[in-house]
Amino acid sequence: MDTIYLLIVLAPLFGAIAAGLFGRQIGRTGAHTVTILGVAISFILSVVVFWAHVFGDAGIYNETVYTWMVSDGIHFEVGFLVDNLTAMMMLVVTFVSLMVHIYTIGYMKDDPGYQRFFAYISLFTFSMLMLVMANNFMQLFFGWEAVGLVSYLLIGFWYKRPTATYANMKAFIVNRVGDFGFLIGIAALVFYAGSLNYTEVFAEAESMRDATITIWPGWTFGLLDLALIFLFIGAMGKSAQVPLHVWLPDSMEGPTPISALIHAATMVTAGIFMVARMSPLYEFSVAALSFILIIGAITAFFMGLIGLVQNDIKRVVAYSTLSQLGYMTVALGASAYAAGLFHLMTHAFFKALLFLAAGSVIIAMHHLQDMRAMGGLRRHMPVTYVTALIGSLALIGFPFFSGFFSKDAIIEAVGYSQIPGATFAYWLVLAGVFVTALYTFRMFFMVFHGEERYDQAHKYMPDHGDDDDDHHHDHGPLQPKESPWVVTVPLVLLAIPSVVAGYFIGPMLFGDFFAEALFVLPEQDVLATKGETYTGVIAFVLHGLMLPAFWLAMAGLGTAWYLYMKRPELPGVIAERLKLGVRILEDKYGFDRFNDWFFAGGTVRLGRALWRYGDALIIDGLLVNGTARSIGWISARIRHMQSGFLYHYAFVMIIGLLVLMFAYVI
Amino acid sequence: MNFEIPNFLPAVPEMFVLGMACLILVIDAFLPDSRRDITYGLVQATLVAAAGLTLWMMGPETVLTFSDTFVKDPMADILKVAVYVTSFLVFLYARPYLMERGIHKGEFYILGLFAVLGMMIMISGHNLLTLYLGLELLSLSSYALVAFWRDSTRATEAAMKYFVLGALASGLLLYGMSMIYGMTGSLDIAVIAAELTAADESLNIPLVFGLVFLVVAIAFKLGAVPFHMWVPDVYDGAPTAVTLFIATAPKIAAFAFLMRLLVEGMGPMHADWQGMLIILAVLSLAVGNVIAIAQTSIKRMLAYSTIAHVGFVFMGILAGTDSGYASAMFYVIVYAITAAGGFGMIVFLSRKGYEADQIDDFKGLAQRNPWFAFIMLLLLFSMAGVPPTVGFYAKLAVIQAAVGADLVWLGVVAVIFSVIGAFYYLRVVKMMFFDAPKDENAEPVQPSGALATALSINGLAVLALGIFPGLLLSITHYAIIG
Amino acid sequence: MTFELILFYAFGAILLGAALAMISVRNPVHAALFLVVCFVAAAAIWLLAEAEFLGIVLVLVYVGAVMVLFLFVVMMLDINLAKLREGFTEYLPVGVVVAAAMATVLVLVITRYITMEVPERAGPEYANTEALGAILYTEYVYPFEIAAVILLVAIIAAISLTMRKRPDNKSIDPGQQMAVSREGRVRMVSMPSEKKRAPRRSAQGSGSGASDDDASK
Amino acid sequence: MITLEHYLVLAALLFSISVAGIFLNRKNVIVLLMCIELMLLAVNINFIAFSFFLQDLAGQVFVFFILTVAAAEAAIGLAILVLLFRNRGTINVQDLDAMKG
Repeated sequence: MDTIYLLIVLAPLFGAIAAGLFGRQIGRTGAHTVTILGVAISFILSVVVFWAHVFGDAGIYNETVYTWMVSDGIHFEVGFLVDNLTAMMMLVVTFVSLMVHIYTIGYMKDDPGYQRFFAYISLFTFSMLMLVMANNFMQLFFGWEAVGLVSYLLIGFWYKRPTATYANMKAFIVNRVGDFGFLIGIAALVFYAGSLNYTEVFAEAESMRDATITIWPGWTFGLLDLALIFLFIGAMGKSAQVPLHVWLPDSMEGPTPISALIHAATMVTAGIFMVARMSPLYEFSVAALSFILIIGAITAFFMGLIGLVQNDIKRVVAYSTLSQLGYMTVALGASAYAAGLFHLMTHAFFKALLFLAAGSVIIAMHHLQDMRAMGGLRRHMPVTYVTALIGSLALIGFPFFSGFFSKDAIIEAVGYSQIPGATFAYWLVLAGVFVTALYTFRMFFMVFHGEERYDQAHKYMPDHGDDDDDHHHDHGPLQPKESPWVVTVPLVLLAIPSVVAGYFIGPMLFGDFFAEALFVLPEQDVLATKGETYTGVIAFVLHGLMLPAFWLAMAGLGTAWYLYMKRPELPGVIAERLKLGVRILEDKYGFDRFNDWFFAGGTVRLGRALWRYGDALIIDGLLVNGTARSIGWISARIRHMQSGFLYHYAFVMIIGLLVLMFAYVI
Repeated sequence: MNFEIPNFLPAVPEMFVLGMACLILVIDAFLPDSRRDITYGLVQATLVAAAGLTLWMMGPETVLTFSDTFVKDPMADILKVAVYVTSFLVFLYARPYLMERGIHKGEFYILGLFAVLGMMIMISGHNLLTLYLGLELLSLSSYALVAFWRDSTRATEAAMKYFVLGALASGLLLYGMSMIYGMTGSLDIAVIAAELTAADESLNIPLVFGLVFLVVAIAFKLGAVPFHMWVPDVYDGAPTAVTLFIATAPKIAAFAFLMRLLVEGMGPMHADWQGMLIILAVLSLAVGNVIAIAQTSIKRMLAYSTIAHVGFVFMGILAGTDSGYASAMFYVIVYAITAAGGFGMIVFLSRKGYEADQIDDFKGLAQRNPWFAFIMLLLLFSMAGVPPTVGFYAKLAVIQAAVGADLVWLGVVAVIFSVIGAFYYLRVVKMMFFDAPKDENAEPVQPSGALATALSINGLAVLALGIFPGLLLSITHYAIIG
Repeated sequence: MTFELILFYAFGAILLGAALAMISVRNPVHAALFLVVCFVAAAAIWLLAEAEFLGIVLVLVYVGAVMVLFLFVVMMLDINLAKLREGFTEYLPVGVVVAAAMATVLVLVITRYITMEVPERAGPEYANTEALGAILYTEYVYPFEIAAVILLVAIIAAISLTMRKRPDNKSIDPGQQMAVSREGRVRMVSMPSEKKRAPRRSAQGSGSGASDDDASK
Repeated sequence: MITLEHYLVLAALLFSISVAGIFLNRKNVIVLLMCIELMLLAVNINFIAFSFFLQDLAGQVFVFFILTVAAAEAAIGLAILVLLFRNRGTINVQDLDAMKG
């Protein structure tokens, strides 16, 4: 198996090197051929590996490939740990990556940085595979940093746009905060366990539970609690959890294939994967789990609300991603790791699908992203329409679509959980279901249904001022048409797992699929509780129909339909409605207004307020930009202490001497 | 009176460097200005040969000679080699700078070589007296070097500031040494350590009293806050070729000085100097990183970044463990190599009558010469501690050492300030890659000769050491633990 | 109070008084002379501590050579004494407080914690110079050599920093002449040609502009 | 009877005066150089006193070398001073502020 694993990892790397360094020599066709070939090899072999592990009898593979150095008895190694968890992640990563590679041929066809782009996404695939296949913390960290690096490169891909470079810097800085937390967490674990290897560190888990660490005389913390919370801070940065989420919406400045690959399907799930991988440690720290649960629940609900007020199609999907990542995090916090991973997988498919569908719409609209200028696209883009519908239904958790299974499992798991904060989280994730349905179908209806509003396109055209898409401005009235096959084929291919992936719920959640990879203490095993009543997919769906989550989703869908289809904010439609039946309106008016005010208006207003005050002002403005600005301000002030005068310098030295003297001698 | 002729063998590298320095001095006096390359070649050859000698004589045992005023141990050998290597790089980078400004004189190399000798004496000092004399030899050469561009007003002013403050620091050092001498009755490092272990409680306060002066003087030489004020002004005012020199190799020597004086000599008082170093480390990290943000001159920015790096070096030392010392040594060597590359880059970009010492001058470097923009990127990443460059390992190692000494909060402080610090390094990266050149018609930078090759090697070494840090890590471990 | 102590107090008072005077007088020549007084008084105090050789060296080398160097430099530099007469600034009180605090701390530590028995005075047969000489060239031969190097560096530094060719010497430097490049001498100035109004003047203008520029360099 | 404290207190006062001279003097760089000489003198008193009370010649040897170094230091300091005067026409400490911030 060694060769296969190495090949899976190295094939995309080879593609990246070929396209990156020799891009000019091999040309555009050469670049996409070689990278797609590399990723395709990876994907096929991942299928083989998945088959061997899941259906065959391949045991857990945990070997060191290369020892880098040994220092203080700590081995720095490159090695692979392949079990069912890894196999699943490999499959998801290579599959989505392959789809994105193909799709990029169409999306980026006019871009001058074509070869560079392929090199980056192949490099990303390589890094992500290294991350998920790692059997030690060092490799995990390197994969972690490498995917981050490629992500910055790609966010700033159109570096002539000032917004892109700004988003790029922001992503970098926010992730640095997370990464340092991550590093401290690793350092604490390695310091205690004396090893970087997962299995060796996990073996110490129980003894670590009682170890304490003194940060400052008098402040003593459980070593494990602290280390794991720091590790999770790393995950918060990468998986965009509140308050380290601010970079993700801005990262939509990057090209859409990247949004699909990195900022929806794979990289942002690295945090989820990491926590799941560390489940043998997290299980022993209720504090860390509770922290995760609460952060996840806050992200899941409040980020969804913000999605309601966005008009940029990619931003809606981005906030939806944040919210869904929150769901996964909640699952981890409730010890339902398998449910989180299951949602990770289904989400990877349907969110990549939605992103690529959004990209397809953007291509059709000539790189216009504002939904207010869309509408009625279903007539022009049937394939995109159908696939987007599948994606949306999966996202809101419509029965028999993949999202239904994973989301239901999470919500029920939280309901069973006894971790502090579980009740709070339960209500938030439940309310989130309604919000999810509302914003998803608001987007869906605004884009694909209703009146065609392309004549207003110029109003919403972003003023890029870069030469990349100058040529789009020359067109006359927009005539959207279906995208070429390289775009639609990945859509169709992604739509298939978006529907069927849910049927693996039996083995993945309640079977022994993850039995070897995950570790759950019996008293915290909420999925086992749920599993006692599990008899089959159909029964699960039927049971789900009785639960509030389903009805909330339907309510959201209905509200969206009502508000954006039945009663869109266009005067003509309102007038027509008035003509249809004054009596019906009068009967329902009070309810309507309440509905409008409370469900749509209220939530929308709350969402907008959250976005403006919570997100834009406090987190973005004060915490991220504000910190930078105030440090700059402090810096500009205290540099004047360096007055240039010799006697001031001598004076400061003597003051320093006296201070030390008073502190230590007298 | 019985006295035996001392064993000269361990000091052969010193004697060789001294002999060559005197020889080159005489040769240089008879050379016309156009033949200064001979001086340059001889000095570089001396450094290479001294490195050869030191490596050839390297051994695991500790040898004392000259009535125990001189010590040769693995740490001394390795630090000396590090000094030769960085000085070699420095002279190589400095030459084109000096030639373009018409100040390509022999004194630069000769004073530089004497400074190298001073550093070697500091590294091998085993007596307060030899440590002091080595330090003075280095300092006096440095003062002269800073003032060496006689027509530069800024350089002269910088030299004056450096001189007065340096002399003040020397005075404080001597005052501390006199107290230590008075309390222990000896100038010998080993005897002092033994006396301190045996000393009773009543001597504690006068000893700490002396220790404070020593710590202040060391902090001055390394440039730790609040004894750092000379650093930015001198780095800024000195000709870049000289900045290159005083910013790199002397830090290695100052580290050795600290090790000999505090760790070997005052080792039994670890608890006392640990606290002082913690204060200095935190202040250095804070002030260095924060003020660097407001700088517009890259020389000043690198000066403040040096101050912050000193904070990290202190973190490794104050841990008080062998691995802590090894990590600090690793850090200081890495710093010297990286800083040589960073200042070398300024030399590389400047031309006659044009000093590329503003951060703006780096704008659009990626368009003018992508390869050297990449090299600068590696160097800046190493300073910021971004993996996989070696700077990351250096930071990781010292933080690990601090955490190992139960100073978790200090590790957290260091991490926070290095996040802040990452900002100003990245600003330069951003300017290089995303901004248009300041001067629209800026020509592409033409790489030329040895400087370009050496800079490339220097930059790639930072990356290579980061990918294979095992070699340097094991060398530093060998130096400390044996 | 023994005679020794009286001597000590007397010279100590002279020493401190001269030191204070040195830092407070405005004329650098006076300051240098006060420093000479300090050295002489210190030499006397060293004699009291049986450091005869060093006391003599201090007078001979310091007063005889170093201070003369100082005075020489003061005289050589044509310093505007009037400007230097302004003296201390308004920061004086803070400075004095800090200096006093420092002195207090030092004195407190010394008087409280440091004490040693007074040793027997050496007899007349003791030769300080001989004893120093015996160890200087044996035990301390290595520092002795380093000190020699330090003096050499001082010589090199002083010469290289201050030695210059006479400024009134109008001799030329062929090396610099050879190094002249076209860019250093001629600058092409692109100007609007102004053909219609005054064709002759514009031609002159651009020509003289370039040569003016050259001359100013 | 002159005790150790006598010498040390004298040296301490001298040291403080010289340090005060360095940061109080704002006009004349040459006085700064003299203050440095004074500071070394104070240290030398310390060493000589300890040397006498410990009956150990090492202290005096140290003083010997400090004197040597101080002479070298004075030479270099004065050379820089001359250079400074030539370049700027002033040796006023307050004028030395081309670099700051």
